Amino acid sequence: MNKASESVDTMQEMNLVGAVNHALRFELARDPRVRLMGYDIGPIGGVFRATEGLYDDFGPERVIDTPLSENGLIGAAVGMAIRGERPVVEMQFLGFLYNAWGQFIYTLSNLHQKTGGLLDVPVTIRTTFGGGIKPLPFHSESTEAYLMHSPGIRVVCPSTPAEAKGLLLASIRSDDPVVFMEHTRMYRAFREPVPLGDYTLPLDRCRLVQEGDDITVIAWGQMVHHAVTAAGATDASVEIIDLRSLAPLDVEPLLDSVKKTGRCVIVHEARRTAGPGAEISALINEYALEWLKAPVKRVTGFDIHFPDNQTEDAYLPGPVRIGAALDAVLGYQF
Amino acid sequence: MNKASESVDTMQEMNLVGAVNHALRFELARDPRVRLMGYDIGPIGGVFRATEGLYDDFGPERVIDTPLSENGLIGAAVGMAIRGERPVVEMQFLGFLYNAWGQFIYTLSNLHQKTGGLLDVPVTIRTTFGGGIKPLPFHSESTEAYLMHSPGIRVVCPSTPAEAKGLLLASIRSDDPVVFMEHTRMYRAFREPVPLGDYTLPLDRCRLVQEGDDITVIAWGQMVHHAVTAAGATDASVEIIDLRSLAPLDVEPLLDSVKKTGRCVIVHEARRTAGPGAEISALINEYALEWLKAPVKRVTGFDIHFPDNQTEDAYLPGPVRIGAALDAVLGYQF
Amino acid sequence: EAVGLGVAAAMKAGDWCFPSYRQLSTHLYWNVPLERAMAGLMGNAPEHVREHLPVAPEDAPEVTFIPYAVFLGTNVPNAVGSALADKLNGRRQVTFAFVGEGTTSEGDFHDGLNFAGVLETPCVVIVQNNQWCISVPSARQTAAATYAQKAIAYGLPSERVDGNDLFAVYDAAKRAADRARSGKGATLIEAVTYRVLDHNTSDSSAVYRTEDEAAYWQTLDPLERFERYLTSKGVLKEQDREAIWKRAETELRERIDRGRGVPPTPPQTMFLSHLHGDPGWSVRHQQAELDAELAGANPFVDFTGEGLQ
Amino acid sequence: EAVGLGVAAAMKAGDWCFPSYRQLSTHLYWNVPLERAMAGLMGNAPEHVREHLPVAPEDAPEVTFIPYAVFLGTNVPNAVGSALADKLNGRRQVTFAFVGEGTTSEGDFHDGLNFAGVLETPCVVIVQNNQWCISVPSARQTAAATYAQKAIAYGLPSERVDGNDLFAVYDAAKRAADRARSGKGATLIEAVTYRVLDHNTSDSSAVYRTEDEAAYWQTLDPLERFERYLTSKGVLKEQDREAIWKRAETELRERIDRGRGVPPTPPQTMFLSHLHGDPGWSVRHQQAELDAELAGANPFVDFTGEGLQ
Ligand SMILES: Cc1ncc(C[n+]2csc(CCOP(=O)(O)OP(=O)(O)O)c2C)c(N)n1
Ligand SMILES: Cc1ncc(C[n+]2csc(CCOP(=O)(O)OP(=O)(O)O)c2C)c(N)n1
Ligand SMILES: [Mg+2]
Ligand SMILES: [Mg+2]
Repeated sequence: MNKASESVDTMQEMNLVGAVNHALRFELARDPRVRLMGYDIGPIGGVFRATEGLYDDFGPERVIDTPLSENGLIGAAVGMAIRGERPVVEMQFLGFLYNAWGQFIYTLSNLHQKTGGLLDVPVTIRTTFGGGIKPLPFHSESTEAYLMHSPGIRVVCPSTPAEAKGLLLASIRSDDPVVFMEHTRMYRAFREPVPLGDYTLPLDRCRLVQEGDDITVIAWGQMVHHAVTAAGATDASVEIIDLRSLAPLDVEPLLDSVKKTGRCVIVHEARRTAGPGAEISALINEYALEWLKAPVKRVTGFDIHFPDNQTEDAYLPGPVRIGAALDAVLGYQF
Repeated sequence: MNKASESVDTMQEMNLVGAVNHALRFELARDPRVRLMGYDIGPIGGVFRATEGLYDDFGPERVIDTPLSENGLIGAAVGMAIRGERPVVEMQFLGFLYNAWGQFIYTLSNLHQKTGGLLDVPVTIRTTFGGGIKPLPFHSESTEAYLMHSPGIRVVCPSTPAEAKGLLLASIRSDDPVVFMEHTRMYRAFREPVPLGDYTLPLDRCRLVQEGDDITVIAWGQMVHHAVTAAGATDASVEIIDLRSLAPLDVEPLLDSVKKTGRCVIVHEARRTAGPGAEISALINEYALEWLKAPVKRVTGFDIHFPDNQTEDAYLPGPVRIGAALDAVLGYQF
Repeated sequence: EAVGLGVAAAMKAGDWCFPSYRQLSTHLYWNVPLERAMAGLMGNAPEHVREHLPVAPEDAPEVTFIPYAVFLGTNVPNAVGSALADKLNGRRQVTFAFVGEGTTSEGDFHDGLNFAGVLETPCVVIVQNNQWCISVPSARQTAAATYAQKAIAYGLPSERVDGNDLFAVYDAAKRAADRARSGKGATLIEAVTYRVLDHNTSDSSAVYRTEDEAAYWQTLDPLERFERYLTSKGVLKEQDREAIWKRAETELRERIDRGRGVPPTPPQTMFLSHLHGDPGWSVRHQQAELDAELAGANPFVDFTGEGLQ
Repeated sequence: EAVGLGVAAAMKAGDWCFPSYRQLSTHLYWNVPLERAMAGLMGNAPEHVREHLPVAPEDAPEVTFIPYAVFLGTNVPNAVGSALADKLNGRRQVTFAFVGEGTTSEGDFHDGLNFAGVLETPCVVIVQNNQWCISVPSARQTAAATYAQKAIAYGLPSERVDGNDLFAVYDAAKRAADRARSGKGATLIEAVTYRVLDHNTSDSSAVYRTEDEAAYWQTLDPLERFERYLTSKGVLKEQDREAIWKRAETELRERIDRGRGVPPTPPQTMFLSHLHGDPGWSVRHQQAELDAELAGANPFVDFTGEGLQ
């Protein structure tokens, strides 16, 4: 982190996908063990162009196009990682990871425990998630709950370009397997100054987006921005926390915030039942019940497979739905 | 259900694996569309002998041994189901389902929604789960939370031989994909009278195990029995509910019970974080907060891959740990 | 697309097809209503499309097409299961599955063909080798010289044909279908062709391949070849040619317009086709939340579980 | 087990091995401490085993063995990745992976070999074809006449050898290892043998196979064959034979006893090897719960998140 402070000064405006591309380039140049693996990440630079230019500049031994098998991709990356490499896998869409669930659970998340810490599996899986761009089915998944229930891995989700740089560098350098979630809708949503230097952020800390006294909103990715919009539309004082680390959960700041405000709304695109919000709600109720002035509400997608494009807008939480939850919870009296 | 009542009278003592075998035989004889599929289910009758004798009596076209691929198994079963068959797949261990997660999510749980209800996928997946018999790693998984977060499927778990008969018949006859969870430790744990006739139970209803006024315990499978033991050791009046249907959740009776007792403990073998208990706790807090006299506690396995045999006993919840939770929650005062 | 068309001609009423997304011609050959596909592409829910674009029973396609596998390869084990169902019931029907050459790298392809070999299922799996998997060339997909030879791993027969030669494709597909129908099991067919266009709008093939390559394959355009053949044989006269094209175009435009004409899918449709019967408390509750939201009410005011009053 | 031994003899210091559970001989050949395996089989955690059965650096095996893949087939893609790491770093090391013939049906086998073909990785994959996958016979596993021919699907060379002939196995493994070491890529070896015993204690092979079958294969016992050979060549004298057997037995018993001698693993060990650094609030909390429970205190009395006082 010292390194970071040094060079934070020199900034450049980037969008999310630009920051990811810049961060990958930074690590490829810094550490020869870093190798990108995936399909369509080579000459074409990925279907979202996140790896654009990297194949040309670092060559086929650092940016490796593989055959079309998600399970083979994770399995090979694990094999490389336990031999000292630092593979960064592009999983084109989170929904494709299901094909690799075997390697994901059996080896990626397990070899470290299974060998009693003898083998490290420092693989970073970059994957896109989330709705909004209206592509095909299973290209808008937000199934991070599957990941949160799986031990031995870290799961992080940046909500801004600068965060993406800091978290991706930290993910690649982590000795743990890390799933790095990039929201497709946010790739080109907005730009902000991104530190050009060696800038890392802690992988297991949430971020206070805005302070408030009346109610706490917990969100990540795209939903953080909708929460800010919704908060702007109420005259209540809303505290917004960007979870940022989905695994492990940074529980203490969440509990402290709810103990302060006494009210909480959790927002995510994922399906509700057994979704990410369930765990957060359960923790709050287990450890901050005495402070609660109202039930915790979950603003989420519904318990169905991500729907057809025409009904998608009604499925996804937005500022309006979040605002309604804020009103309901703020208006509640025992 | 009428059919059932007719023939409930004629009973026979069976253990859980015996009841499963009997139920499979019953359906094979009743409906020619029912076909068992899996590896080692033929002549040897399954590694736990759940299909013993069925290959000999119904032949290789009704009891089909397949090559060793979980994904191929589910994929082929789905193909048969949409063509009018009623495949009953034996997934040797729940932990092996990870290899089939692709077919499970992409086709088994999705084809009905994807075709707007045109295609039915009436596949029943029988699988073993749970700890206690101390086999190899990934042979003691309780990862039902992955299933609960997946739409388009039913998940049921019997805790007694008679329930197994009633629920398995209903599962096979359901037009939905059903995951039927059989606890390895309970296969031969005890016997009870099982109706020999056409006996079915509703797939989406929980079961009141014992009534009580002071606290509600929610559990399933093996944990139901530990809960009963723990309840017997306290002088409090404990209400115990066997969840039985993990998806969809039978929420109303859970809320009603907690509104009555004001206190609740959820017990499962699964890991805690983003586990089954999180959803139940979140629902209770969302819809019964006013009635709560104490925080809801979760008695669960820990957030690691199922551990080595020698530390397994300390990992799994048992009567002692459940008893401690009862004491803690009963003793809590605002 | 000669591949889809040649195989279509080898199908019989009662057969089933598990396509990828490259067999439009197969669908058209068997009168799968294009307007429905169009309405689906516009993001409408299938229930909604069926309601607004009814198909009279007598117009229903005689070959059943299931929706193409967005998750590549999953259709292969499904097709094998479908064929197994036919076999076990003594039906002389055949199931066809299409995959791209890139999709042969997925585990599903391996699972499906191995099951097909062991269970001797009446199905035909067609690998449409168009040399590219988005930006990944065939040489990067497998070290095998051909995709046809992958059948050897499963003890299955296979053929490799010119995918731009309609007759070659038909002959191979016919032979394979006959084998399947006569109880001799599955066949793998590799149809060699080329993806002349970009994979999709976000693709830009100029980055990873030469124009000459595409240009060369243009000269092998199956459509022109078929036309030239029909003309040489005198089957197709110049004036008819014009007429046919016109008819095709007008019908195409007509159907596309009918598809476009479908009104937007109502949001609540998303809850229609999940579990049979009661979808369960939580989904019922979420449905009520959406209804409230759409009615301008607050969907989060139920704090007792007794529903939204 | 001639297969494991023959391949072991083809390995070199610095190589890596991703075994199945049938290569005890391979482990012994490279001095993998049997006592540790024994302690592991008794359900001890690996950290605990290492602590109680230390191995001096100079005694560390020169070939690295990773724990066998309980989830069959996952070791193949892992081995290919391991080999790719060697290749990309210009190391002349070889990675070996063992699978049973049943495991070739898993998608992992397909993924691994296809990647090996395309990426030309220095590895050797050995299919130990013992004809049975628990109760499922080889004929039910694949319609392919041999497992060696599955290599054709991946453009890889392969060999099929008598798995009960130590020298045949060694020769094939040596050739494959040399190919890999000289940068010529991967090889698939099918070693044909037989599982004479039951698969495990819950198995009862009498139900699904004939005794003659097992009896026939008994006559091909690789150990006897090797002994006969050594004796005929005069390398092995009767009295030495006795001595060797005695030595082996005593050492075996010794090591097994040492493994048995390891005290039970303390419960808290289960929390040791997960995330590096802080395991996170929830795991820390659960650890405290277990500590409390083991200390006879109530682990559930924290209602504020401030920990168990
Ligand atoms: C399981 C899965 N992985 C990846 C994708 C993304 N994807 C969509 S089309 C495509 C290219 C497929 O190439 P090929 O199989 O050769 O078929 P083609 O488009 O060339 O006909 C890819 C990789 C997907 N849809 N599903
Ligand atoms: C993914 C997975 N599926 C199933 C099993 C259960 N299982 C353990 S050993 C075995 C038999 C494997 O047979 P084969 O591959 O021929 O190896 P062999 O035991 O004959 O050497 C099976 C099915 C497993 N361990 N992992
Ligand atoms: Mg292609
Ligand atoms: Mg075997």
